[in-house]
Amino acid sequence: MEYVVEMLNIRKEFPGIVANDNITLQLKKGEIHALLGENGAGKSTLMSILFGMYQPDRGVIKVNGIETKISNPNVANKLGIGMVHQHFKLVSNFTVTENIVLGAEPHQLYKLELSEASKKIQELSNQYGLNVDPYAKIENISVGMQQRVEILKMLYRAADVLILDEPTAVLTPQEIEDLGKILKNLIAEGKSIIIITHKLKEIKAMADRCTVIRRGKTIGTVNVAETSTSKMAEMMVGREVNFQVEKEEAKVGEVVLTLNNVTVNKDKDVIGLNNVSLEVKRGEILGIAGVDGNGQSELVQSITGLAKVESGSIIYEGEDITNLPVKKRIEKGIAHIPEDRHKHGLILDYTVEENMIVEVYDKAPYSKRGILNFSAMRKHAENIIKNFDVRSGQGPISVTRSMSGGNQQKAIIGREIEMDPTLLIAVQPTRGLDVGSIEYIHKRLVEQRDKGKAVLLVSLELDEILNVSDRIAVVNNGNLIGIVNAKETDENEIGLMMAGVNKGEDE
Amino acid sequence: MWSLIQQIAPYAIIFTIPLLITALGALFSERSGIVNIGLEGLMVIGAFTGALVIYTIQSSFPGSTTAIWVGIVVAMIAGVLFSLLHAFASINLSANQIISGTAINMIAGAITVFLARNMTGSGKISINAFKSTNVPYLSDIPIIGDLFFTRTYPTTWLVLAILIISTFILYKTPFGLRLRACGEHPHAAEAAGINVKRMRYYGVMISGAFSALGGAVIVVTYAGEFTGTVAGLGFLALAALIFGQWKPLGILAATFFFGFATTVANVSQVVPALAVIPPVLLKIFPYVVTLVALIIFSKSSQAPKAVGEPFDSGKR
Amino acid sequence: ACGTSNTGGSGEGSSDFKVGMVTDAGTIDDKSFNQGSWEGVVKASEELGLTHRYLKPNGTTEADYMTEIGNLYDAEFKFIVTPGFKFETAIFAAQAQYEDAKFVLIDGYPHNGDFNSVVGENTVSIFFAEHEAGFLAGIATAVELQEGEAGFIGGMEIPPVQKFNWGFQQGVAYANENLGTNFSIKPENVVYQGTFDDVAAGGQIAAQMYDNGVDVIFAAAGGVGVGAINEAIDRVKNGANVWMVGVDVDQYADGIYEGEKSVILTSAVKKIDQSAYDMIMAEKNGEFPGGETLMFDATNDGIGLPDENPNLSESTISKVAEMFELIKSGEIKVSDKQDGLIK
Amino acid sequence: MRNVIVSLIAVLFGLIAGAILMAFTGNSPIAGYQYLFEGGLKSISRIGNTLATATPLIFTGLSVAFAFRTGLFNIGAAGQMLFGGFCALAVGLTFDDLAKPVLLSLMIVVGFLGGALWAFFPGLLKAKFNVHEVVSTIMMNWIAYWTIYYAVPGYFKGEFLETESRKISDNASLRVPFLTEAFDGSYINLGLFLAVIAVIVVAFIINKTTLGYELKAVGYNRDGAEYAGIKVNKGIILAMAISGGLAGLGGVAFYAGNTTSMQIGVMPTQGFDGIAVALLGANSAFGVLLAAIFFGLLYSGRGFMNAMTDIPPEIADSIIAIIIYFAATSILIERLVTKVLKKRKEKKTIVDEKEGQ
Ligand SMILES: Nc1ncnc2c1ncn2[C@@H]1O[C@H](COP(=O)(O)OP(=O)(O)OP(=O)(O)O)[C@@H](O)[C@H]1O
Ligand SMILES: Nc1ncnc2c1ncn2[C@@H]1O[C@H](COP(=O)(O)OP(=O)(O)OP(=O)(O)O)[C@@H](O)[C@H]1O
Ligand SMILES: [Mg+2]
Ligand SMILES: [Mg+2]
Repeated sequence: MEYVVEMLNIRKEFPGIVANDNITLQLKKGEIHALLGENGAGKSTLMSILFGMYQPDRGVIKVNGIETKISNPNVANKLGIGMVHQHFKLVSNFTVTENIVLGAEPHQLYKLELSEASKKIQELSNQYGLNVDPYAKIENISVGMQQRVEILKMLYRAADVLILDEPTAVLTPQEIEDLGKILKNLIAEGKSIIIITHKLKEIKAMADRCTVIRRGKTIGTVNVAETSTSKMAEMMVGREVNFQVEKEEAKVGEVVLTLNNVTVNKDKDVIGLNNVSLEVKRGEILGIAGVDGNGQSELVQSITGLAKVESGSIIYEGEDITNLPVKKRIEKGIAHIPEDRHKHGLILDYTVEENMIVEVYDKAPYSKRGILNFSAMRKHAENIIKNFDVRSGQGPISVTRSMSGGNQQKAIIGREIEMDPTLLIAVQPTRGLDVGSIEYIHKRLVEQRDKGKAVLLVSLELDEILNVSDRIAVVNNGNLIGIVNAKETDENEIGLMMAGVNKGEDE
Repeated sequence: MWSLIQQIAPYAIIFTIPLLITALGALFSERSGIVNIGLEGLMVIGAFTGALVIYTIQSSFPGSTTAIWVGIVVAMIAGVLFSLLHAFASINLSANQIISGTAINMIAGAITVFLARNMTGSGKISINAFKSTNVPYLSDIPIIGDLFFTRTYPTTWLVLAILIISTFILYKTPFGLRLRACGEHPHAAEAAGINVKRMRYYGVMISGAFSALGGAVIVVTYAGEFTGTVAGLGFLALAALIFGQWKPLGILAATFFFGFATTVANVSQVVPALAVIPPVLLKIFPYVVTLVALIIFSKSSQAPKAVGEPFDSGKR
Repeated sequence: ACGTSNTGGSGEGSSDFKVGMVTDAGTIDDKSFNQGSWEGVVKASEELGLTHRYLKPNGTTEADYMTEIGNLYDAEFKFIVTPGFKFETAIFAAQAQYEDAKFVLIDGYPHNGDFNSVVGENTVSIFFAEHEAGFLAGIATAVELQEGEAGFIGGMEIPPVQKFNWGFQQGVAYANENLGTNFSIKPENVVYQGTFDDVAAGGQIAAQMYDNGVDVIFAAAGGVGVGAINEAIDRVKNGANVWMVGVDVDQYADGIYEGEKSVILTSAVKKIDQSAYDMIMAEKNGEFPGGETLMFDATNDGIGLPDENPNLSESTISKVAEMFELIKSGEIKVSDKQDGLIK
Repeated sequence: MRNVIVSLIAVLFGLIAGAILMAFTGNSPIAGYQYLFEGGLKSISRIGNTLATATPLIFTGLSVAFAFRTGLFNIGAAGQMLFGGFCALAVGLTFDDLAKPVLLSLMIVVGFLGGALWAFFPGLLKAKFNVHEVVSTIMMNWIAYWTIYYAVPGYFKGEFLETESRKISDNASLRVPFLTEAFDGSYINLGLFLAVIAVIVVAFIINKTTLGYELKAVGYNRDGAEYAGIKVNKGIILAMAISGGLAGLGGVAFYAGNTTSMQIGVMPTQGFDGIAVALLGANSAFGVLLAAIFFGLLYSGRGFMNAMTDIPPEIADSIIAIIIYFAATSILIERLVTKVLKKRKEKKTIVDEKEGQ
């Protein structure tokens, strides 16, 4: 049996956590090998070790049968190992060519020689059907193309072993399919691929074998064709998983929020949200589906007041709130679980109790005549911590920066729900969380719905949208493509709509 | 008015050059991702070292400029060494770069005067400066000749040459590409196999060398002596960097503007045509214009995206 | 020698005392009154084997000065020299507070902020006739160069600088009227730059003046003057025929451009070092003129031109000497007021 | 607690470096430091002068620290102090026949407003145009410098001097006989009380009020604050203005307390020292108070050290600079402290297996 890469008994510790504990992964030549595991299982860490960004505390790496020490990414490159990171590592104001050659620049006597490189990139792009313009600037190309640039980066360096860390998170189902084809092309050319994901369907569709890790330990390696998805899921989380969200029939009430032909700009003159109209009613969860960056942020920001509405109007409980400041909207009962918990959700240097009043600090009982009431703050925080199972070192006085992502998220959700809002906007509420937390949060959202609140759920995860929502609105390129009932649709239809194809219209 | 411009142009240029080279050094530092507010201190180090070396060895080279050139080179080395304090604090220790730079300024100011007193017996070190020259032939060209080629110092041409080379390095060499990548997206650079910390060290060290050159240029041209300060030019250079939008030619334009505006303000008292303008307006003119320019450019700021952020390779 | 030096010699008698000095704005190496005073202190102290030390205050406020005077006093430095009019109010307070200390106030008189002179019994107030020094420099300039244009660059607009300026103008005018010279000073070429340290501005202003046809510039401006001198040096190296007139001390050496040749035509000297020296000597001899206001002027050779003037011809030197005598005898009166002069 | 240790270690390192410099110049560090502290403390009037020297530093330190706490780097305390002081002085000279309490109150208010105004512009530029306050406050420093340079002789010229304003009357002075006498003729003045009040007020605002909560939130996380409905632009401008106002009060204390007139052509060094004070005080109001007094001690004691020894005067400046560098690189110190604390813990407990998160 010929292995191109073998990682044997790898251990990696970070302060306070064992990210990899005796993990073994063997990659055969010419296979697509999936690496499956929950959030925080240690997948990225393992791959970063293979790519030379971390050094293992223990264990052996063999490349083509020879034991090697990969002390930095350059060594990895020389060994023919390339990696596409979970978060793209592209310099946005450089061209495609500049990004690709970075670190291995062709030069003559100190002078950059990019024209040859551009030509070669063009050729590679054609060869593998990547369709990338070597002269374009990164900031002007789509996310999908950026990913192909990352792949080209590896090909340019003649990598034989390609590592892709969660490559599908930012793609539409169709783009994911295209990626699958590209990967098959690569295999055909003799490359070997490791792909990280926690989406079982994709593994089924793309991979030959799959190694599952849990809490830093190898659970096992299976042949994908012979293993069911539920078996893999069980290996991943260590128990049977219920993929279906339990919920009753929605009892839809009156309209809470109406958007009338709302247009929002992204940058100065680029339209982010184009002439969108929709309604959200009490007792329902309206899901917003779409690939990242297709107007979801603008939609949410227009409702919460963070973005200026260029035209159109927003009616909330019969009142025009189009130009109301953020604060007023919060006071009227619009709560918002933001997409980015570090940027928007928390003041990371504040403690839990301080964070829990960030929208109401100037209201009784948290302050009186401009002076904070610390005991009221404490009580409030303790309440949320209890109700939402927020775990942290020092309870209400823990600095939120020191908390794990899941617990930060639970604190935010607790804060927003405790405000007893009429409209709850949840943007990617489960991003980066493990299955347990996800189940919990979904339950909370449904609970809000059942209490007669209106819930607007924005997510990039199609499964989440399909499982949790009652109705689904799909956006593409700032346009509302259509609204469908969750029960009457399927992944295919939504996928097509996310790509901009409207229901009923034929391509 | 024209003859006035003609007359003051050489002096404006002389005044501009230290500012230019210092801002250019800061460009390398900031492009690599490190804010360097310690320019003032680095200039002082350069002025001090240059003056001290020249003062010590000048008598061994009568009638030649060798001593001055040696002084300039040693000053640049001293600038590099001193900038390592800032580099270490901000690159290895992830210290707040502005605070570290402020400390650099304070240390430089205190330590140089201390050393000057101890080593020469005086807080002032006087030397024989360069002699200015008219560039043969070129200075005879009408208009341009008077503006740019009369009363020039060799350091002026040196700095302009460095400007051209720097532009080339920044935009046309692998080094420049890497340096800029470190200031824009250090994690991308790291993933491409670039040693980000080392590149940032280079950036800060180049800044140290250039600032020190700036300080030494002051000594070997118009000042002729080290007095313990460079009178806020380091801060002006920082402003010029931003005013010039982190681009070599932008910096050239910005520093030249400063040089010209300051010179006009300085000589206004002697020029009847200008004496009618309240002097306070002339004096605050460069600063007010900078503020206005900062407002205008704020919308399209070209600041390196990662400048000022400590780089932590673990951070995702 | 790092400013402070301890010559705790032997054989000091009962009149042994420690000499302290507090510097004004600027440093001890300012080539002006700080340095001049200190040189006098050092010279006298070394001759007499006295301990001497200077202190640099944190700022230039009366409180800052008083603090350092107190420090000197507490450290047993009971003979204290303070150069600069800014010490006036501080000495007013100090002379009362430290009755057993002696104070020498150069360029000013003690007062309580109301400009009513109160020179205590333990204080000597010293003035210089800067206007007379300026006058002599003006004469020397005009007579040596015969015809041309002169300019003046001052630092800040403070009394000693103003008096240099006014005296210089009177000297030039006197030479034009009585000695057959043809020298002019245009109003725009008389400026106070506003600082004592902006070297760049000094050079730029000097350049502008030279370009406007000025042949010689009298600079009483500290670092600004250094810039002007550098500009002159550079011009002379490039073949121009321009001059500078130095101030306070003999600045000939500062203007050297080649070998022994200097752009400094002459300097308007006030013998600050002499005054400090004299006072220390007087104290040693038990003749300290406490309570007096001394004027260092032509009559006591307290001002003048340098002893050596390589750039002045014999005839100029003798002409200046003649004028010097006339001032001494009171025949020529140099005014220390603006009275119709430029600035 | 951690902060206090870090500051103390920074001070210690600075003093050690100073000792090395003293030894390097052939002097006894012990004698040096002995005289340094004697110079600041050995008599009641010296203590008074130490406090008087510290007074403007308390204000500028508070100014910088307040800005820091709200995410801003105010390097313009010098200009704000200058302008605030000028405004107060202008009032003091113009209305000097008002009753002392009225006049002083008026001067304090005007001084605060003047400083606030000078910082308002950088705040506005930051909020509206994202112009970095470091550059804009430096520009404002020079604008203040030259404005004062021409305004003082233009409007408040002294009787005989072009370079200084007239002296304020006793009516407009913060010096009061009971203090001067209590401290044996020192320069201590009401400014110190004002400073202590400012420390308390600032500490209260920052820690106990919704305003402080709001401004800190803006400082820590502009986007997060905006998301929560806090008016970010208003916050930035207000924080900057308060910071400037504090520096302006420093101007009042300095020009109407420590001095009695205003000299032109001087950029007050207290502005930049304020940065050092704030750093050493770990940006807490009471920390600033202590740090300012420590700096006041260094400044007022070093003259005596110089009078008593041959130690060069620049050493005091060097010590301060080195302290700042160590404060700036406090991470190093912090790591050291953490390591020491950890080691001690490890010794005590026999492996209390680390309980996760
Ligand atoms: N540099 C680091 N320092 C400390 N802990 C780290 C570091 N990098 C990762 N970890 C921790 O190690 C564990 C494994 O992280 P890793 O990123 O490998 O997980 P993952 O399986 O890729 O998760 P995800 O699906 O969220 O990408 C996590 O608990 C993570 O928080
Ligand atoms: N880059 C990092 N540097 C230092 N510590 C980290 C880093 N990333 C994560 N950690 C720490 O590792 C621990 C685990 O973090 P991780 O992000 O895996 O939590 P999580 O799995 O998202 O949380 P939860 O289990 O609540 O869902 C936390 O204590 C976190 O603070
Ligand atoms: Mg996680
Ligand atoms: Mg990962």
